[in-house]
Amino acid sequence: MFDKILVANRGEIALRIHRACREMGIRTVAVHSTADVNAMHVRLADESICIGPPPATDSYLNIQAMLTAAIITNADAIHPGYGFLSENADFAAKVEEHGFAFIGPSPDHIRLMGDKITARQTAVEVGIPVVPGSDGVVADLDEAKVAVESIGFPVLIKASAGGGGRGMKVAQSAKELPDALDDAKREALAYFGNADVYIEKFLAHPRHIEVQILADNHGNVVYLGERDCSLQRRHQKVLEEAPSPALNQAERHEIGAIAVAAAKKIGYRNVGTMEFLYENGKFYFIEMNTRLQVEHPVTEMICSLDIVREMIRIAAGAPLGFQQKDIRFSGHAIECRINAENPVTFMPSPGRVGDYHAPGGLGVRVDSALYSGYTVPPHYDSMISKLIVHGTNRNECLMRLRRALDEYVIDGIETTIPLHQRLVTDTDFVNGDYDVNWLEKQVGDE
Amino acid sequence: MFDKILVANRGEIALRIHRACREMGIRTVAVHSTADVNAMHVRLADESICIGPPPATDSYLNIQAMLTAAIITNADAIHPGYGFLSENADFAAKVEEHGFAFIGPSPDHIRLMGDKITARQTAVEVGIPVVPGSDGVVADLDEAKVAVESIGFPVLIKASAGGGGRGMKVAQSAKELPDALDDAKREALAYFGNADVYIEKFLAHPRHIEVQILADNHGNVVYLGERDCSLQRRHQKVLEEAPSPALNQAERHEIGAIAVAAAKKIGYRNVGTMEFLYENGKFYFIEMNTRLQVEHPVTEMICSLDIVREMIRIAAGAPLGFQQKDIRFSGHAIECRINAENPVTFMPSPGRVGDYHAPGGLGVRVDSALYSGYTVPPHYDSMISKLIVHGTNRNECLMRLRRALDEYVIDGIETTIPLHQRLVTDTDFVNGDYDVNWLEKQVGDE
Amino acid sequence: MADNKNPEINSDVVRRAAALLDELGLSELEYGSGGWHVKVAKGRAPAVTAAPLTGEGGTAPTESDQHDYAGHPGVVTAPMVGIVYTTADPDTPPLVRVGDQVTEGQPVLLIEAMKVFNRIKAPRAGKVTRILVSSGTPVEYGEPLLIIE
Amino acid sequence: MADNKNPEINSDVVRRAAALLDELGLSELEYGSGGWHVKVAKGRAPAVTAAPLTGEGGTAPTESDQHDYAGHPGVVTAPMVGIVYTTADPDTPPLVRVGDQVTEGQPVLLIEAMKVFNRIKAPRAGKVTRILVSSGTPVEYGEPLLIIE
Repeated sequence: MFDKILVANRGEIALRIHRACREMGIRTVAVHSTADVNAMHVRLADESICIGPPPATDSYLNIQAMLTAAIITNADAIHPGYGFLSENADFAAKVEEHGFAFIGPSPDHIRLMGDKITARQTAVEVGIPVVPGSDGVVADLDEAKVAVESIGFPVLIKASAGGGGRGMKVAQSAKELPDALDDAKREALAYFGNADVYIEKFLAHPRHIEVQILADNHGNVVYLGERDCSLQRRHQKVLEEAPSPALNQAERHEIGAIAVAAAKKIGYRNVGTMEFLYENGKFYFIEMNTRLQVEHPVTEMICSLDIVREMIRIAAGAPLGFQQKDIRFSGHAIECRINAENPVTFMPSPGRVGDYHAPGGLGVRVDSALYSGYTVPPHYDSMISKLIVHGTNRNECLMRLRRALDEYVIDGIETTIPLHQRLVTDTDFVNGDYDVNWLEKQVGDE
Repeated sequence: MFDKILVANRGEIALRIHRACREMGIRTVAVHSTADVNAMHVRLADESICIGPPPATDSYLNIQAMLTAAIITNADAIHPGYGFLSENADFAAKVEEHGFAFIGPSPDHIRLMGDKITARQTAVEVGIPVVPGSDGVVADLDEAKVAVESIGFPVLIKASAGGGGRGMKVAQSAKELPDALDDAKREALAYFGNADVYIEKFLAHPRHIEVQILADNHGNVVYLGERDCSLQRRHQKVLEEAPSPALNQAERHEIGAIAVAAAKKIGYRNVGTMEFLYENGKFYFIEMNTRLQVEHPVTEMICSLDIVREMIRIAAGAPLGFQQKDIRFSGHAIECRINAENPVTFMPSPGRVGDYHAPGGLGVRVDSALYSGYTVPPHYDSMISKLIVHGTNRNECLMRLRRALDEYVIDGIETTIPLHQRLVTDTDFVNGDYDVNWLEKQVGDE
Repeated sequence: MADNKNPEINSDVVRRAAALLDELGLSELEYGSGGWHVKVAKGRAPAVTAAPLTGEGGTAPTESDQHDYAGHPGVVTAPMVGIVYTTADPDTPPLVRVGDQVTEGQPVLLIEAMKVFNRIKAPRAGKVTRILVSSGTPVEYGEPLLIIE
Repeated sequence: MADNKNPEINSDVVRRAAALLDELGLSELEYGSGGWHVKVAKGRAPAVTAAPLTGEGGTAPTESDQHDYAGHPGVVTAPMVGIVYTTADPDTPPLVRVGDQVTEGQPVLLIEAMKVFNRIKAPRAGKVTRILVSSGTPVEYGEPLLIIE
């Protein structure tokens, strides 16, 4: 096992990793920019190194500084957290070249899944369902009809050269297909100077469902159930829950088995998350995240597992201590991402935290590097806390979440706690009746 | 279900009960003395009533004030918490006479178990093992030999009129019996003017093991495993864990089944705890607590149950939602009682809390009514926080507890956090090798 | 607990502190002993410290007048929680009215707790200048009832 | 409670604190002893309060001189994390010694990061009055290296 791990990150996730290390008897090295000299992850670490000025490009994204810090502190391994260098294949490769263990997937897997096109190709090859589409460009209505036969309505006709939602037309039925095709071609030509279009399955109300997998270096792979991350605003997840209120047991096992089989086929290792759109009982692969996710705690709560600990064990060469049949899902968990933002306008609100009081009691977990007197710097992501609540069922979890949100005091800055307080009493949300478009409608972004 | 519950207590347990109510959609009434006007349980409650001046006899023990508060706030039920009026049978009776539900056992059961002699008699009648002893006074060596035959060595010879440890002699074997008997009789005569002695089994190194039961009003009774509360100082529990490191599965089920059978025989209802001394694989009944225990969270953590919620459900007439076979014990939990006391001299340290920062993250629960700026009043018990940690096994739990204790900041007053920090690294404790006398030896009380 | 002399307000200390505030144009003054501690502030609204909690809590049934009269030198406070009555029984006139002169020991109100009616007696002779409660409403322990000056 | 008995307000202390507030244009001043503590505030700017965190944290390898010279007008700080060297290679004399006059742009130290040796150049002409690092030791970003006056 490692003696010392350098945590190549900041904020709550740096603290999260530090905690896992401390509980394994592993010493920690915190790195930080000059803006984070008083940060919790720095204060609690065994050693700390200032690696650069506030801009992330000069500090938390500075590969040379990160490696130098690992060298001069004699670390054995580096945990990248999420964001920053966590999905940088070159960084992972350099970490390994310099003789450190990289606590995450291999550089090759990071690279493979980092490119959307190769990721989709790989998914198709290893049997992961993707959004069905035409084989390239459809020249005319006849070709469109052939393509649609296997795809099924509704379909989306997209400009090959397109982007930003332009040149996209939906056809709900065969009747609408000719007009939609013509319109799409016309728009494609007008906007992009190229009338080529292709056809994809149109998902009007998909949910975002992701599957957490864990793979050791000895060929063992398990899935830890799914997370429902459909509550998003501008493609940022706002609240996540596990299990998904939309899946049944059979679907859960089906998609889990697919994810495990795929990971085995590509020889994947450590943690990974396969993200899917889910609509009408079908899954469509979007991408794979080759790192720890922000929302990993909801999985930990229902599986009674410490995912960061497992990452470290795997990186140290240990085999998984359990098989799929040992994974038991128990109860329901919800995570609220609490951002330093105005809860209505979403304007960032960095600054000094006055009174700070985290909720406590049964089933309540807070992952946050905040403390009273801490100054939230303006240089980084606005997420300042994760409130994770567990209950024996979804209703109990929701009731507990309400009372925990009501107890949470973060003074001095604006936070999105009021947004979450509204969400957890919203009828649609309480009924589990939401999709990836729901939240933006609610907050008036559309 | 109840609409409004009056919480007849203060401090962390009042907050604990408030949280359970809030999560069930039940409104809460806090009562408080003038010393507690700024207390957390008052701040968070839906309504609050000042019931008297700081001395508990005039406020938290004032039955008339408590009932009046319930009447004028229109509460449906009263939860007594622990301490104060929680084991006062007259209070429970008056609560019911006035048409409120008492969230706890019946007044008769409180009375039955409140008297040590009737409690022991009842235990014997319903098949609970008690400390074996002679049938009353042993007149001479022959009678002593007969008694010892069924009791087994070592034995304790005690003055019938005795107390305070005087007139007590231990005989380790038959060889020591005559001298010990003579010495005990001589001392009994000298100290108490009465040479009558009786004989009891001598427990040199017992552990304190207690069994949590839950009984509804429909004859259903389950046990929720045991707690090991052997770490005590002056008969005050300091740290509790579940399961006990000393019991095996067979012993656990044996004592659990005995407790359940006994509770059924006496028609017990709501929560109760049977306390035992445990030595060499045998259990000896001490007493039964007819109320919620301070250390109930360790049971909640390993059973994934909310005991306060169950108490409320039972008091409202609902049947238990599970049977014994549904209770699954998962992992290990430890609770540290954190007192406002000097960690070496145990002198109370009330006063104003400066910086306050509770530990967070996976598997960590804090039950505390503290906040930054709160003043711990000098009038009440010095316990100000309970840190409860859960892990998949005892070692993980211990490691997590260490890091959580290291994160916990309570400034401005002295606390027993340093005592717990010493305990969790002590070899004996880490090995689970301790009994009820161990802690006092460690802290130099003997 | 053994030593719990209900801490009396040392008005000398408060008066001197208040005088210093006025004299020096401060808005806040904190003082301590035992690892002594002093704090003065000015130019800000007096901070209510130590209230980091939200929630709907702390809403006593009749809190309204408490802050205004709790510190009044002539205040008579409730010695128990209960329902206050201004009349001895529903058909009789109030025991006292604003403007009445009362003698020490004269019953001025009743508080019912558990069906027992407790007479609240005037702690001193004087004139009733204010009655702060309505008949039939609940009162907390320590709640201001009336002012005798 | 320890401070229930506080009998005396030391008005001198308050006066002096108030005078300091005025003199320094502060809005708040806090002072303490016994685990000493000082707090000042100005305008609406919040005070930097005591760090509420324990733990062994924050022990950088070479933290010692940082506090003394970080604010010095003549300080040269490390532009990157790495190993600092005072000589160009092990057999040559130091690039500069205390007392040396240097010209702007003159190499004064080297910092090795990832096998690359980076020249640290004098940001201004002047006299080297202090060298704050030993050759071969690690330095953090922003750490004071030497003083040129």
